[in-house]
This record gives sequence, C-alpha cells and structure tokens, in this order.
Amino acid sequence: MPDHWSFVAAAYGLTAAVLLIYWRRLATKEREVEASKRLNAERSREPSITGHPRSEPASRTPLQQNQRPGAPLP
Amino acid sequence: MVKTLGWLTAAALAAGLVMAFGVAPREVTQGNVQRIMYVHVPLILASYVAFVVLAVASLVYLVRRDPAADGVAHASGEVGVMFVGLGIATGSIWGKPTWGTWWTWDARLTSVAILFVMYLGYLLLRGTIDDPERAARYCAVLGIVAALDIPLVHFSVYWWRTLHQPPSLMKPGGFTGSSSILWPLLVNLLAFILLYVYFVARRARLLRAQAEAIA
Amino acid sequence: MSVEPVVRIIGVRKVFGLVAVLDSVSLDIRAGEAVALLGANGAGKTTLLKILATLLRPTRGAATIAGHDVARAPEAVRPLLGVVAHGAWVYDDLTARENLRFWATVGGLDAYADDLTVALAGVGLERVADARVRTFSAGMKRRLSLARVMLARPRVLLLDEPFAGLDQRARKWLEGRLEAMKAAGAALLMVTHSFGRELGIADRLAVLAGGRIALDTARGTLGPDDVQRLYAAHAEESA
Amino acid sequence: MSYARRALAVAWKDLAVERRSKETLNALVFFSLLLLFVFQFTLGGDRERLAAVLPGVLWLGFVLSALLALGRTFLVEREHDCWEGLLLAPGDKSAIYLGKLAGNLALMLVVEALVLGLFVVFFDIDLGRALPGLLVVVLLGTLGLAAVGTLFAAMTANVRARELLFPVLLLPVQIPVLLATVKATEALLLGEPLGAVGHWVKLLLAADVVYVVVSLLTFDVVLEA
Repeated sequence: MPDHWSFVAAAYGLTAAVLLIYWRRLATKEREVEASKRLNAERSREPSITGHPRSEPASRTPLQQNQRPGAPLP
Repeated sequence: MVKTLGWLTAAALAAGLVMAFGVAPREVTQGNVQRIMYVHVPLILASYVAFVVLAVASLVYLVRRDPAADGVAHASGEVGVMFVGLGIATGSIWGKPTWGTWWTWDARLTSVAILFVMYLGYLLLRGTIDDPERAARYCAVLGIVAALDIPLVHFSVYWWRTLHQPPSLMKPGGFTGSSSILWPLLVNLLAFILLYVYFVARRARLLRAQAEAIA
Repeated sequence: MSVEPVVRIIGVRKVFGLVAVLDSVSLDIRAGEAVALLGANGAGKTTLLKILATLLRPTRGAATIAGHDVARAPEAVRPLLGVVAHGAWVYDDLTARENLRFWATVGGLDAYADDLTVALAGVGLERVADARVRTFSAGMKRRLSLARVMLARPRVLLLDEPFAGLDQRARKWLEGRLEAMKAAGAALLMVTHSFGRELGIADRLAVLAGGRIALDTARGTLGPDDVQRLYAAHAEESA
Repeated sequence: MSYARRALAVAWKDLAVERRSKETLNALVFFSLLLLFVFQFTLGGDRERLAAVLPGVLWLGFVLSALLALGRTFLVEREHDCWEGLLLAPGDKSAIYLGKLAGNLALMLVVEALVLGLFVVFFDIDLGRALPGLLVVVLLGTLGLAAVGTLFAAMTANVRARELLFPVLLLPVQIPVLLATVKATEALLLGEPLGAVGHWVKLLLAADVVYVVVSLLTFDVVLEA
C-alpha cells in the first residue's frame, strides 16, 4: 500500500496556507482600521461636518482675516 | 481575551498535528494518506458549527436588532465558507489516491458542495448591499432560510446512491473505529472549533471597529 | 387649537456615511397647522420628511407623531399618515380608479365605489377615472396621489414639493384642498424650495440650513420678499 | 378579513398589470420557444437519448423561465416609487407577500403549461397516465420555487447586480426541489404511479411548508423601511 505522502503534504499545506493568509488579512485590516480611527479622532476635534462643506478661508469676513495672533485690532 | 484564545488555539492545533502524525497509527488499507482525515473531518464539522451559529445569530439579530449578533453571523459566514471550501479541497485530495477520482457526486460530497455555494451566495449578498442595517436584515433572512434548507438538502441528496464511506464518527450504533484513531480526531476537532471561535471573535471585533470608524 | 403638538421633532440627527445631513433638528407642528419647510437643494428637507414618514431612522434624536415614536413604533404611526412623496405611487397600467382602490385596500380602508368617485371628482379627475394612468400628465398623476391621501383622511399630511409640476389653476385648486384638510384638523408639513404663492397656506415657515432649523417663524411676520432675502442669506452662509 | 382582501388586492393588481402590459408573459412565451430550439440543437434528434434526459430538460425549462419571471416581481413597484407606498402600508406585510406569491404562481403555471405543451408536441411525449401525477409534482415544485423566489426577489429588488444575484441566491436553496421534481417526473414518465414517488412528494410538501411559513414570518423584515 503506497503512502501518497505528497497528497498528505498537499492537504495539510493548502489548509495551513489558506488559514495563514486569512489570519494575516485580519491583522492587516485591523491595522488599517486603527489608522483610520486615529485620523477620525483628529478630525473630530474640528467642527462636525454637516450637509455643506465648511467655508474656505477665502470666504471669511475681512475682520477674521485681519486677526493675527498678537496683532492689534484695526 | 482574544489573544489568550489565539495562543490556546495555536497550542491545540500543534497538539492536533502531533496526534495526527505521531500518535495515530498508519491505517491498514489506505496507508498514511488516511492522515488527511484529521484535517478534513474537523474542517467540515467546524463549518457545520459555523452555519448553526450563523442561523442562531441571524435569529437573535431579527429579534433584538443588535449589530453584535449581525457581526457574529457575518464572521461565521466568512469562516464557515472558508472551512467548508478547505474541507472540500482536502477531501478531494484524499479522494484522488483512495477512490481514484478527485470528485464524485455522492450524497455527502454533493450536499457539502451545495452548502458551499449557498453560503457563498450569502457572502455575495453581504457584499452588494451598502446600507449596513439593510444588509444585516436581508442576510439574517437568508441565513435562516439556508439553515432550514439544510435538512431538505440532506434528505434529497441522500436518496441518491453513495460511494462515500459511512460517517466515521456519529453513526447509529456508536463509533466503531479504534480509540487510537478517535483521540487524534477529537483533539483536532477541538482545535478547529477553537480556531473557528478565535477567527469569529477577531473578525467580529474588526467589523465593529470598521463600523465605528465610519460612524 | 390643542396644546400638545401632533408632530414633535426633537434633536434629530441623520448621518449618511461621513456626512451629517441633519445635525440637530427640532420642530413642532400642532393639529390644524401648516408648516412650510424651506431650504436649498441637499439641505435635508426630504430626509426629514422621510424620517417622519417612517422611511428612514434618525441616527440620533427622536420624532413622535401623536405620541408614537416614528422609529420605534412605525406601525402605530403609519395609519395616521398621508404621504405625497416624490414618486406618485401609481401603476401606469391601472386606471385612476383602480389605482385609488388598490391603495385604499392595501391601506386597510373600505373602498366603496362612491367614495372613490367622490375622491376622483375632488381632484378633478372624474372624466378620466377609467383611463389608464400611462396617458396622464405629471400633474394629473400628482393629483391622483392627492386623491389617495384625501381618501384616507390622515391626521398628518407630509407633502414633498406638492406644487411641483402643477399649472396655475391646479395650484389654486390644491391650495383650497389643503386649506380644507387644515380646517378638518390635519397637521401639514410641506417641503418646498420655491417661494411661490403656495406659502400662502402655511402658518409657519421653517428654513433648514446647515443641518439645523435656521429660522422658524409665523408667516404673518414676514412678507414674501423677507423670506426670499432670509433664505438667500442662509443659503449663502452655508454654501 | 382585511388581511385576505389586501392579499387579493396585490395579486389582482399584479395580474391586471401583467394582463394589460403582457411585458413578462410575451417575453416568456418567446423565451420558451427559444428553449425548445436550444434543446433540440444541443441534444440532437435521437429519440432514445432525448427520452432519458427529458425530465431534467423539462425542469430546466421551468426553472429558467421561473428565474426570469420571479426576478421581475418587484420591478413594477419601482416605477413611480410604489415600493415606498407598500413599505408604508399599515398592517401585516405578509399579506403583500401572499398576494405577490399568488400572482407569481398564476403566471408561472401559465408559462409551464405552455412549455409542457410545446414539449408534448415537438418532442412527441406520451403523457398518458402520468398526467395527474405530473400535475401534482409540477404544482408542488412550482410552489416551492415561487415561495422562495418571491422572497428573494424582494430582497434583491433594490440591490446592485440584481439580475446576477437573484439566481445565485435562489438556485442553491432550490436544489432539493429540483432533485425531487426531476426524479419524480422521471419515474412518472416511465409509467410508475404517484405512490412510487411518495418520498419525493413528501419532501416537496415539507419544502413548500417550510418555505412559505418562513417567508410569511420574515417578509415584514424584508419590507421594512
């Protein structure tokens, strides 16, 4: 009775490979989510996003534009 | 918590390997190729566990609307499909030298293949719905329909003739194999069920983190 | 006028993906009162209407209709609602009368033939009652959906751009119908982004901008020009 | 009684729309004619070989037309946003499911009668004594297909890649029904009595009960806002 060791190796090897790839993928995704969470946390310190984009610097009133830290008010 | 479980799983899998190659005897008629059984059978049985958990979690989700239950169902679907796919592959590798063919449409092979495509469809449905709440609801319905379909699949396919050796573990009249085979099988079964629980815990945690990252 | 408002919206927030369309919206409507909800495109008017209609759940906050929470007890809310949404809810291959009968039956009403005829006459469709809706103009379909709503005599009417696609005569006619519903004690919320005469039936004007009710005031205190100016200012500020 | 009236209203509405537009029916009649050609070309004129595969081919025809017909069930609700109206209809949504199911069943039985007629004429089948038994099997099998098909059609109506996803979800779940109907049809066409395929009939009955009950219980969840 031949042992067919190559078939045994194939079965165990395939299983190990697939399980390992899945495990690695979980770890990668976890790191990605961690990174995006940190980004979100930074963003959430700014005002919350609403249905409209926040105003760009150019659309600020002249008064705001002139305010430099330490500069005297006009 | 999950980390401890991971180490425990790794230890169990290592013990399973030792049992499969060191403790279990060389099978008399098939030779060493029979050692594939110690990975093939646990994979299939663990996938059954996954699909049962998926159905229960689906039901819990529909009653309580708890995203955590949906996460468990989703994770179980993914791991279950992977396990059943590997189970089919290893069975096929085992079948080639012993039966002389990679694949045969016997009852148990066929019903396992049906499970595979059914739950592959489940994952496809998950992937196509953008609204997470709606995806959870629809997949819960599909998970319940699929689970109730399993006995129907089993009976309809069973009424075909079969080439496959009779179920090795849970056969009417109890287990007939020697305990030298039983223990390695049980250890591996435990290891793969631990692996399933570990993967599901980790995947469900990841799903929750992903949902939080979006909200 | 009863003291307790029929429609209560308290701090409703709705997030789609990363964007909060509604930030914190609060609004009350009493029985027999009509509120016009104004705002630029994308300000979240239709979203708010859909939340009240139990079609969307708020991310945070709550809305109640006659004391029932729209998210937790939608089944208690739905029989009280009349909704005229963007779509007319009509089947092109059924006649006007058949459409009306279908929605009445599915809504659990007893649709007597006489009632259907009266409702169709009420929206001026009696002569085409047995013609297929496929041949109708957009305005006629809209009138048919108004007939559906009026047949049910809802306590709360939610109207999305009810005057869109109607000609001058139909607008005048619709104003009359809505006044009658108001007089019968219904609460009205109508979404619009135009400043036509339809604001005439509104008791209050609410402007939605930046995810909040930027202005909520009795119509009498403002002329149409004031409204236009205010709205333009808000639109600019948030644009 | 309002429950039954609501279900009937939905069934009547679907059939009235279909009777007037004939959109689905016309396409299905043409499709079954094409199937006839395809089967003839691929299987060849060999009478013996044809007889052996006939039950499978017949059910293949039924299933393919069912996939086309059932997948379209909720398309009519998308014009003018009628879907929204159904969502907001107060009361038990399973009445809507029952109405849809009844309409689908009627449509599919018409198409199946046509396909069967075409097979009898062009492939020269002698139905003879098999007909009553065959009717039972076709009725039970069609109910199973339509029960899950209607539920899944509602689930895939508003989903990307609807045309692909619907068969991909439906076919694996329906394998028990397919096996049972094909095997039973095979035996019946060989002249065996209905009693000889009792186990298949029982399986079909069980499947129908399971599918219809689960769909009734879960349809509320599918048609939720």
